[in-house]
Formats: sequence, structure tokens, C-alpha cells
Amino acid sequence: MNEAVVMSGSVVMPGGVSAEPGMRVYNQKLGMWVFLTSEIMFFTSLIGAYIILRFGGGAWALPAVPLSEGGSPLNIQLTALNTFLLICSSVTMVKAFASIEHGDQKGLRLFLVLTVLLGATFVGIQIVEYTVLAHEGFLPHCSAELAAVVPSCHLFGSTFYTMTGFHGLHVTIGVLCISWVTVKAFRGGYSKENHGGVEVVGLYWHFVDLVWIILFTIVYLI
Amino acid sequence: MATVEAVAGPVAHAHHEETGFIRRYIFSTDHKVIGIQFLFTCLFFLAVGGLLAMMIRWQLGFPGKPLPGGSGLPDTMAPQGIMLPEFYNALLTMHGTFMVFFAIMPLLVGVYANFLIPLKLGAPDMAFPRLNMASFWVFVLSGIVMLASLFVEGGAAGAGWTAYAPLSAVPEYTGVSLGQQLWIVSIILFAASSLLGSVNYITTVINMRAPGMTLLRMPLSIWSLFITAILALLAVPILAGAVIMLLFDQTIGTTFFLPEGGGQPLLWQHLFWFFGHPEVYILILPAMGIVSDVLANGSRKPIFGYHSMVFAIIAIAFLGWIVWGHHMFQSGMNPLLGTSFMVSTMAIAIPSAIKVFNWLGTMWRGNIQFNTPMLNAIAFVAMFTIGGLSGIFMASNSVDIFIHDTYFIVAHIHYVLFGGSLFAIFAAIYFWFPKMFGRMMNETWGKIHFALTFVLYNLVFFPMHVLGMGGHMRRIYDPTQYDFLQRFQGTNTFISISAFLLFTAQFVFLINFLWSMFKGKKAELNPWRDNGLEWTVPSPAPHGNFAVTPTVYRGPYEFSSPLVEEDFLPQNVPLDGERAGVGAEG
Amino acid sequence: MDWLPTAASTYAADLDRMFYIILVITGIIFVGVEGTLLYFLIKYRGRRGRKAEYIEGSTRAEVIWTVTPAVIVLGLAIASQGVWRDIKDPDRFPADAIEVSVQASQFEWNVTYPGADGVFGTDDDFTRRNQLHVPVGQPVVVHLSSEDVIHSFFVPAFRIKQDVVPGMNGLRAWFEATEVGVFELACAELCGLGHYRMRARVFVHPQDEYELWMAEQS
Amino acid sequence: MNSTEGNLMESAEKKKPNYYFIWFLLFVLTVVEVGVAYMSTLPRNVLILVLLALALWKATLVAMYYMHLRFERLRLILLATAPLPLAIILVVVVLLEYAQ
Amino acid sequence: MRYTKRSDTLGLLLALLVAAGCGGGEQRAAEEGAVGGETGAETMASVVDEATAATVAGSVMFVGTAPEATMIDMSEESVCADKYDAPKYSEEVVVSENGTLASVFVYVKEGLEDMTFPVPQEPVVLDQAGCWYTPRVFGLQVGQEMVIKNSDGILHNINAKPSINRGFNISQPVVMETKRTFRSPEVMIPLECDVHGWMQAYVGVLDHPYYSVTGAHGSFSLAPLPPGTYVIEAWHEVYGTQTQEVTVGEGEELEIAFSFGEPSA
Repeated sequence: MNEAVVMSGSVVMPGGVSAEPGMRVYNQKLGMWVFLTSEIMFFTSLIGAYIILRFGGGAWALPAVPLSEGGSPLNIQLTALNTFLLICSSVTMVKAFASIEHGDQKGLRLFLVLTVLLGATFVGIQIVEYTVLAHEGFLPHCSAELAAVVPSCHLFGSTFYTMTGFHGLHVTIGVLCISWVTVKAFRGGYSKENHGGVEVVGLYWHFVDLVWIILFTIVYLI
Repeated sequence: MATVEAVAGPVAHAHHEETGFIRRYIFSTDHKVIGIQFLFTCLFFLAVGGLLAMMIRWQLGFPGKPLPGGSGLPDTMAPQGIMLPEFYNALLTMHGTFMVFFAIMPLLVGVYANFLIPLKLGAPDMAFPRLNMASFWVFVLSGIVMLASLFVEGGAAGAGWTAYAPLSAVPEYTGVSLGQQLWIVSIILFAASSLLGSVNYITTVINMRAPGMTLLRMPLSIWSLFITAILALLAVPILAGAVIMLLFDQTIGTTFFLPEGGGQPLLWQHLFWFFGHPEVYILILPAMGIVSDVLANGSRKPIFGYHSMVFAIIAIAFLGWIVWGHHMFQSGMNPLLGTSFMVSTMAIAIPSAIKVFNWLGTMWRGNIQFNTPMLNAIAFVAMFTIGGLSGIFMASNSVDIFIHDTYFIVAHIHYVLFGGSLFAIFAAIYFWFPKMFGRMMNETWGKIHFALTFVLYNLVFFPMHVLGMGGHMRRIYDPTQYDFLQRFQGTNTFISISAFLLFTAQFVFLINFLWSMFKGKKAELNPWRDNGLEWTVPSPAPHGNFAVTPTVYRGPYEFSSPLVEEDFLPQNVPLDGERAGVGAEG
Repeated sequence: MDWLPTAASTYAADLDRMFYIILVITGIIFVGVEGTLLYFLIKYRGRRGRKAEYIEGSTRAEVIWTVTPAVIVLGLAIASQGVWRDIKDPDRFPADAIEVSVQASQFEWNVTYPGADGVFGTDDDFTRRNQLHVPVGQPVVVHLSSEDVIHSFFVPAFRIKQDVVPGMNGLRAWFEATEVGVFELACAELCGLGHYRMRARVFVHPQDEYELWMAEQS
Repeated sequence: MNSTEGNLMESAEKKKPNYYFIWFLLFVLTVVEVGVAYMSTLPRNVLILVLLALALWKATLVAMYYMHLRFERLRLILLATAPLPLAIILVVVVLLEYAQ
Repeated sequence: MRYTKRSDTLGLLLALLVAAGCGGGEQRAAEEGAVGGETGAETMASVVDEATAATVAGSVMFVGTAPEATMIDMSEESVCADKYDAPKYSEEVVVSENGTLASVFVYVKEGLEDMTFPVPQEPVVLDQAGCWYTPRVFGLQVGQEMVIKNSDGILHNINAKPSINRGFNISQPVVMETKRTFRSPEVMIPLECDVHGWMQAYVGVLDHPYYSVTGAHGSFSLAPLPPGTYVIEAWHEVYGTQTQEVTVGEGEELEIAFSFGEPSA
């Protein structure tokens, strides 16, 4: 259906009649929100499993304790930086939306490109993090040496890689989608009246950021 | 009648663009075509599931006897036709999986949510037609993976459709590795398909209702499908997450559910049933909705207590989230939790009772038409009552100590899913067949099929209650191994023979279905004299559904209204002084 | 009615009573509902030219059939709760019970007896495979553990069922046999290809015979 | 139609927050979090509570301002937050279970 | 366990491809049981010249006092119990009156690397009768068929737990036969029946025919061996392994002896 109508939010049926007012937002946006609720439940199963296994179980490796003394093998500084990057990417994303809302094409393109770069960097750093950890023997199934010092190392490994891995997957997908939107933006695909795509992909991106905010705290800091 | 015709108007193919066969019937984005594609696929999987059940019944009815034609099976399944226990486990696992995920659930949601939601709400199509198509093809893919898993080395998954860890998590415990992994992959794909579907259904129901179609004027079928979509949207991802963890336990050495790595076997059960119980309602709610529509139509009477019916659906859906523990009474879960779960479970009996009594109320002082859809709908009410009542035995945690994991449970679930959902599905197929294919199904053969199914079905499943009361464990390959079960061998054989007959009886349906598609009596616009919007468009419904978006003036159950002399009053027919949106609330 | 298997433990009778109470109540509702259904089908069968009565519902009726089931199930819940706690509540386990430990594994029940000193972990412990020997008229507490997958300790005659979960310590079940004889112990949770053969025998001896048996084992 | 059009536009026209300020807030909160995490003087459960509170604060900021929930209609907010109670039910009940 | 898991992940991906074109799986299932036929069989078998062939023979002595066998209570399985008129005793350590130890698996461990041998066509039969494996300890060549027989007609399952080969866990609910082969040499692979905990057997899988299991008289013989230097290993389920390096010339008949026993208290 034609985008202008889409932005206006009320769905128009054949014959120009507008549908019974529903959520008063256009389908794509509503659909994305519905999809996000499902995503919440998906991450609930992974994060919930982590919380249950950790707080329903035995001792756990704590941060700010050296690895040799059975502390968490995770690198907080590096990840804090990564968190910061993701937060930045969120603000650039929302700025991109704000710019096109006022028809500012240049702003839109600039901020979209920034978002893609920041997102990609996040994934890159996460890959580096994984390789280093794997090298230390911190794997979904810990190396024997590490398992000897780190309490419930196998569980830590299992939950850590599953949660952050699936988050990473979401970020990657996000980067791809935003790149696509960026291309469309450079082709002048969006305008003051019609920029649903930017808003919808933005919602997804902020959600991914939001999940990371939670993950960073409960996996790395607690 | 005249009025109705007038509103329907001439068949104008507003959106009909000439497209090739492929785009039209294979990769179509038309919700009706997709619904029909789902219908054929699911009936196929239903047949597969039935076939597996027959093999199970053979082993139980005639333990150790070579399966007729079983010599054709590879030695890893049934050497010289004698079923191996591991193959039997694979059979029961696959029977459950196919019936729940690939037959009943998509038959209700995939087929009828797709076909009915836009038609009954007066929308041209789903909100996201392409996603809709994707949903179907992902479903097909997951079905193929599941089928393939039957034939891989080591055999299919054998840990039950509930795939309790650690049995399902460690290949060494079952001898099955690839089969279980394919099972998981298939479930993940299924979850993706279900997600795409749900997003579509929910968005469409919220945003795409024709003017005047307020929420409280939606047919109960749509209400139930809407609520079901929400349940699926929120429950299935939990399963996806759980099976992903299971897959990792199997392949990359994580230890979520493995005690030797500090994991918690019960965590699987919690996650599974947190999905699983809403799933149970995903499997029954749409059936309730469909039956409500058919019953009202067949009794030519408004549904009794529309508002409380809606409320009951919502109540059941909500309670479904806080009762999962009743599947785990004997699992070693904290006994005090058992208590709270019993209470919440018992609570579900209340909305369920409301629905049953309201259905009775609907028939009370009606003018009941005994057409095939109605017969099946009535059977649903009768059988669902039994299923609901037998559920009370399990809800009582103390009685459950004895009947848990016995045939009493098997009887219960089949009374709900076969006696309940499947009869509703038959009703739906007979009822909307004309709108799908433009022809009526043959009534006589329909009634014969109904009678056979109804009788044989009860002969198969009712005796299972008795087995359960005798302590007959479920999922055992050969009950004759136990002295205390010897006395039941006769019953088992009887059940098996009835089951074979029941299976055979379904060919009546199959033939009727196929025959009617091509040779059936041409269907007029509104063969059942119903009020729904779908009956104002030609049969079969054209691409784009409505030439002109209809305006809705009232609820869908205005049968035998004193305002008109016909015994039905379509939702889109204005009476004097009615304007859109100000009609009498349905 | 001998639908249920022989009841040979102290609480079996209570559980059976609970079962039959529910059976009677649901039975009445069943007959009521299906009867009404049939009656309506006949009384209000469709006739040409007749129009159904236009009734949209009745709040009074609905309140009635909302409250009645509510009351019934609440009653059932309360009644059932008592029996449940008697059987499963760890705080209500009999204090002066004979203790045996059962290790389940694919596909066998290994029963370890504490021996003469009645203490586990001493060298007079002895293990019998697929044989559980208990005296009649004395409470027995069974410590359950599993080596591999989830099994379920099920003695139909005693009406006791308890899943045995690997890695879950402190799982216990108790019973007090009231009848001398040999009963069957089955695995009630799918545990692999030998699940259907994972069975053992429970020998309920008279006190003296039991002591004799214990004596000759150690 | 026009009326709906009106409300719909209005949500878009609503004065938007200062995104950079939110960003700065998120940044500061993150720094605080990391700082707190290294403060081993605090008793553990207090530490956990503080960190969770901060995390939730950040999450809420993102949801309210970047995802514009603050400017959406109540029904959308309800839809968006509908799964949270379920999530809490699951985790809390199962944790209770292990707390036996 | 890790091994199987890795191979499974690969298999998973593979099967996904298979899944696309369904039914492909069927053949894989059908091949089951006939696998391994290819290993070594096709390659040119080295010839052992009978004239110059040597023999390594000997016996396995037992020192100290043999632990007394424990009685096995089969009362639960009447089918099996009825097959014995005297109670059945465990057979981990069987010492004959001449002081030799039975059920010791003696084989050439090193020295035959550069030779290949034909795979015997006749299968080795493992019988399950009276809830007992016969033979309890035996040898098998890579790719050679092992026929597992159930003569009891009650459920037995054969749970093979190798560390190199692919394990299997199959069941035989009735009187029947199942064929299996192993792909790579492994000493020893334990075989167990989970339904009857006492049932235990060991199979040594080799890529050459030079192995022997000591019987009632505790003697073994490896022949015809090509002249050369070999490491001979003797394996016992309780007492572990011992090795000896031997050199045999043309036609030589070498006598060697192993001796196992209780650590002298």
C-alpha cells in the first residue's frame, strides 16, 4: 500500500475506506513491536536459564577477582568499551530517524553510516573477545585446567556463549538490515512523509541495544 | 435473502491480476491459497502421524508379532518385521511430534487463521502477505527435516515428543544422535514459521478490520485465533530457546541440562512446559472458537453469552501461563509448589465449564440443523466434556501420583486433541469447504464418516481410561512384561483393532474430500445461511476478497433475529436507521 | 470395582477414595451434560418454517454455572491437598522408618540396604539388583538417585510414584506396606530402549521373615 | 479519516527529547556500573541490587526515548510490555523451586 | 564423548543437505551394519610365506590366590535362571587347576604396521544364552562381521562403548541376530547389556589375524608370523596389560610366558 498512507497509520482498504481504527500505527511498525515481544520471550528463555542455573546452583566466578583465584575470565574493560559503542550506535540510529523526520537527507545518510560502522565494530570486538577467551580455554565446555580453578566453569561457558552468541547474531542481522536501509537512503528512498523503514529497523536496533544493556550487567558485572 | 444478494453485488475482481501458475498456486501471497496449501500439507502430516500410531497400536495389541508389511522396513527399525524397542520409542516420539506440531496446530492456526481472519474481518489480505508465504514454506521445510530424521543413521529421536533431558541431550543414552538433532532443527524452523504467522495474524486482527468491525463484533473463531496467535507468539520462542540449548548440549558440549556439568535436568522440563501448557491451549482454543461459530449457525441462534465466551477464552489463555507445573507433580519439584499449581490448574476448569454450558445454552430452544459440520461440532462439545472432566483427575495432585504417566493421561490428551480439536477441524473443513473450493462436500458420505469416526474413536480411547486406572504405564513397548498388566492384554488388542478400523474409516473422508473438490455440488454464495462476511463474497472467494470493503453493522450471531423474517442477518446488511459503527453491539 | 490395582500400602486407601470421589462428581456432571445435550438435540431438532428463539444469553444462568464449578474444584483442591501432603511432604515423612537407598540406571534398580548397623556407607551395606525387600507394617523411606537419565520409581500397589532425577540429591519417597506378598516396581518415565523392561520386585515379608532375610544377607 | 490523520501526526510532531542528553546519561550510568562492580566493599546482594537497578534504568531510558514508547499510545505500551510479567513469573517460580 | 559429538555436528550439517532431498537418508540407514567392508579389504593383501613363517606361543600363568567368584542372582529372569542347574558364578578371573589364567587376549601390538591382511569372510558369533555372553573375550578383524545372537528370546541390548570406533546401542527383544562391524583397530571394546547388569564381554579389534585368547589351559599361539621383531601384548579385564618384545627368525617357534596375579600381600 502507498507509503504516505502507511505513515499516517490508518490502514486504507480497497475503495479508499479506512479500516476500523486499530493500534493507530502503520502495519510495519505494529508488526515490528509484535515481533519484539516474541524476541523478549526468546531472550527470556536464554537469560532465564542463566539466572536459574546461576542463582539456583552453586558457587560462581565473580568479576573483579583475578582468574587465578577463580574469578570471572571475562574482560570487563573491553566489553565496557563495546557497550559504549553500542550505546553510541543507538543514538546515531535515533538521530538518523530524527533527521529524516525533518527531511534532512544528509543527516539521515551520515547517521545511518555511523550506525552501521559502530554495529560492525561491536561484532568485530566480540569476535576478538571470543578468540581470546577460547585461547584461555574458556569454551562452552571449559578446558580441564580452567574448570579446575573457575567454579561451575562449564555452566558459565554454556550460558555465556549461548546468550552473547545469540545477541551477537541479532546485532549482525541488525547491521545487515541497516546497511540495506542505508543503501536505500542513498538512493533517496526515504522522505519527510515516508520513512517507515528507518523507524522500524531503528526499533529493532534499539531493542538489541537494550538486551545488551541487560546482558552486560548480569553476565559481566554481577 | 434479496438484501444479502444486493450487498454482495456482482463479482468484481478488483485486485485480480493475471499471474502464472507458480505465483498463483505455489508461491502465492494470497492468504486463501496459503491456507489451502497448509490444509493439504497438514492433512498429509496428519496421515503420517496416524500411520505411526497404527504401528504403535500393532506392537501394543500384538507384542512381538511381526508387523504386517514390516519386513519391508530396514533391520535398524524392524528386523523380520519385528519392531525394535528403540524404533518403538522413535514411533511414539514422532507420532506426538507430528500430531502436535505438524497436524493439529497448523490445521487450526495455519489453515483457518490464514483463511478466515481476512475474510471474516473484511480485509483484502493479511497485513504482510509475503511473510505469510514465507511462514508456509519454512513450515514445509521443517516438516521435511522432521520426516528425513526418520531415515537417518541411528534412527529418529526417541526421547518422546517432550524430549526430556538428559535422555534427549546425550546421544549415548539412546543411541540416537543425528535423529535427535534433526528433530531440534526441525522444531527451530517450525518456531520461525509459527512466529511469522503469529505476527501476521495479530497485526491483521488489530489493524485491518473493516469499518464497523469492532473487537466485540468479531466472531468467536477470530477471537480465539487472535488469542491463540498471542499465545504462540509468546510461548513458541521459549521452546526455541530451550531446544537450542538442548542442541548445544548435544553437539558443542554445553551442560545446561546435564548434571555432570552442573546443569539442571528439571530446567528443561520447566522451560518445555512453560511453553507446553500454552501450547495445549493453542491446540484447543481455535477449535472452541470454530465450534462456537458452527454451533450458533447450526442452532440458528445467537451464541449464548458472547461476552462471557470472549472472557472465557482470555481467562483460559492467561491461566495457561501459570499451570505448567501440573505436568511436573511427580518430577521431584518442591511439593509446596505442587499445591499452588494444583489450585491454578483447577481454576481453568471454571472458564472451560462456562464455555461448555454456554454451548448447551446456545442449542437450548434452537432450531438445530443436523448437517455434517454441526454433527462434528456437537461431537466436539460431547468429547471435550469428557476430556475436560478427566483432566480434573490429573489436576488433583494426589490422584496424579497414581495416574501420572499412565494411559489415563494418554486417554485425556486424546479426548482433548482428537475428540476435541480434530472433530472441530472436521467441522471446519466441512463448513468452509464451499468457500475454499466453490463446491459442497457430499453430506451423506460426510455423515457416514462422522458416524464411523465418532463410534470407533470412543472404542479406541475410552478403554484407555481403564488401562490407566489399572496403572498401565505409557510409552512402554510391551505391557505383557508386567504381571499386573497381564489382565489388560485383551483390552489392548481390542483398542488396537478399533484403531485400525478408525484409521480405515478416514479414507471415507479422504475420498469425499478429493471427490467433492472436483465433482461436488456447486456451492452458492451462502450455503449455510450464515452471517459472517466471508459469505458475502463468491465461492470460491476471489483474489483480494472484497470488491468493495464491507461495512459492519452488528455482531456475527444475529440468527433468528426478530428484526428480519429470514432466520439470519448478515453483519454487513444495514437495517433502517443504522449507520456504520452505531449498530446494536453483537 | 477392581479397576484400580490391589491397594497394599497405608495411604493407598486415601488416594483411592480421592479418586472415587472425583469419579463420582465428574460422573454426575458427565451424565448431566451429555444427557442435557441429547435432550436438546431431540427436543430442539430443526423443523421447516420454525424459527429458533432469539436469546442472547442470561447473566443469572452464567453466574450460576460459573460459581458452581468454582466451588466444586475448590473443594476438590482442598480435599486432595491433605492426601498429597501425607504422601509427598518431606516434613511429614515418618520418623522411625527403615531406610533403603535405590540407585536407578539404564535399566536396573540397585537397592542398597544399610545392613545390620542401619547406617549407609559402612562396609556391612549390601546391594541387591532389582529386589526390594521390606517388612510389612513398617514405614520405609527410599532414598532415590539416578546414574544417567530420569527414571520414575512406581509401585502401583503402593500408589507411589516419584521421578528419579540425576544430579538431584535428597529425593525421597516413603510407603508402609500393609500386605505380605510380592509386588512389582516399574519405571514410569521413558528412559531409553529398555524402559519397558526396567522392572523390579518388591518383597513384603512378615517381620520375622524379614529379619531372617537380612541376617542371611550379611 | 482526517481526525485520525490528526492524532497520528501529532504523535510524530510531539516535541522529541534531547537524544544526546539521553546518550550522555546512558554513558554515565555505564561508567557508574563498571565502577560499582569493582567496589568489592559492598555486600554482594546490595551490589547485585544496585547493578540491576542501574541496568533497568538504562533499559527504560532506551525503551522510553529511543524507542519512543513514552510518546506512544497506552495500548502500544501495554502490548510492548505484555511479555514482561510472564518472563518474571517463569524465572521467579523456578528460582523458588530451587530455593527449597 | 567429545569425538562422537564432533562427528555428530558434521553429520548434522551433512544430513541437512540430505534432508533437502529427502529419502537420501534411507540408503544411509540401509547401509547400517554393512559398513566397514571397504576398510583394508580391497588393498593388496601381503603374502605370508608358510615355509619361513614363525610361531610365537606360550601360556599365561596366574600367581597368588584367585579372588573367589561371586554368585549371580538371576532369579528375576526365570528364562535364564532355568538354563542353569547349578548357580552361575562371575567369570572375571578364571584360574585353571594348572595355575594358568583364562580369557587373556594376547596379540601382536607392533611390528605388522607395513602389512595388510585380507578380511576373513566368516563372521565371529557372539551368543547371548542364559543371560551370558559366549565368548566373553574374543578378537575380531577390522571389517570382519560380528554376528550378535539372542538365544534367550527376552530383551537383551548390546551397548558397545568404544573410544575410537563409533559406539552402538542396539536391542534384541526376541530370538534374533544382528550384524555389526568395526572400522578401526581398538583393544578392547567393552560390550554390555544394560538390562542384565552382570552381562559383560570384551572384543579386541585388530587389522591383522595375529591374536589369541587363552582358554581353560591358559595357552595361546600366534602363527604363521613372518620373521621379525614384534611387541606382543597380553590384556586381562581385571589385571590390565603386559607387553614383551620378541624377535623370531625363519621358522622359529618361540615360547613366551606372561604372568598376572594378585599383588603379593
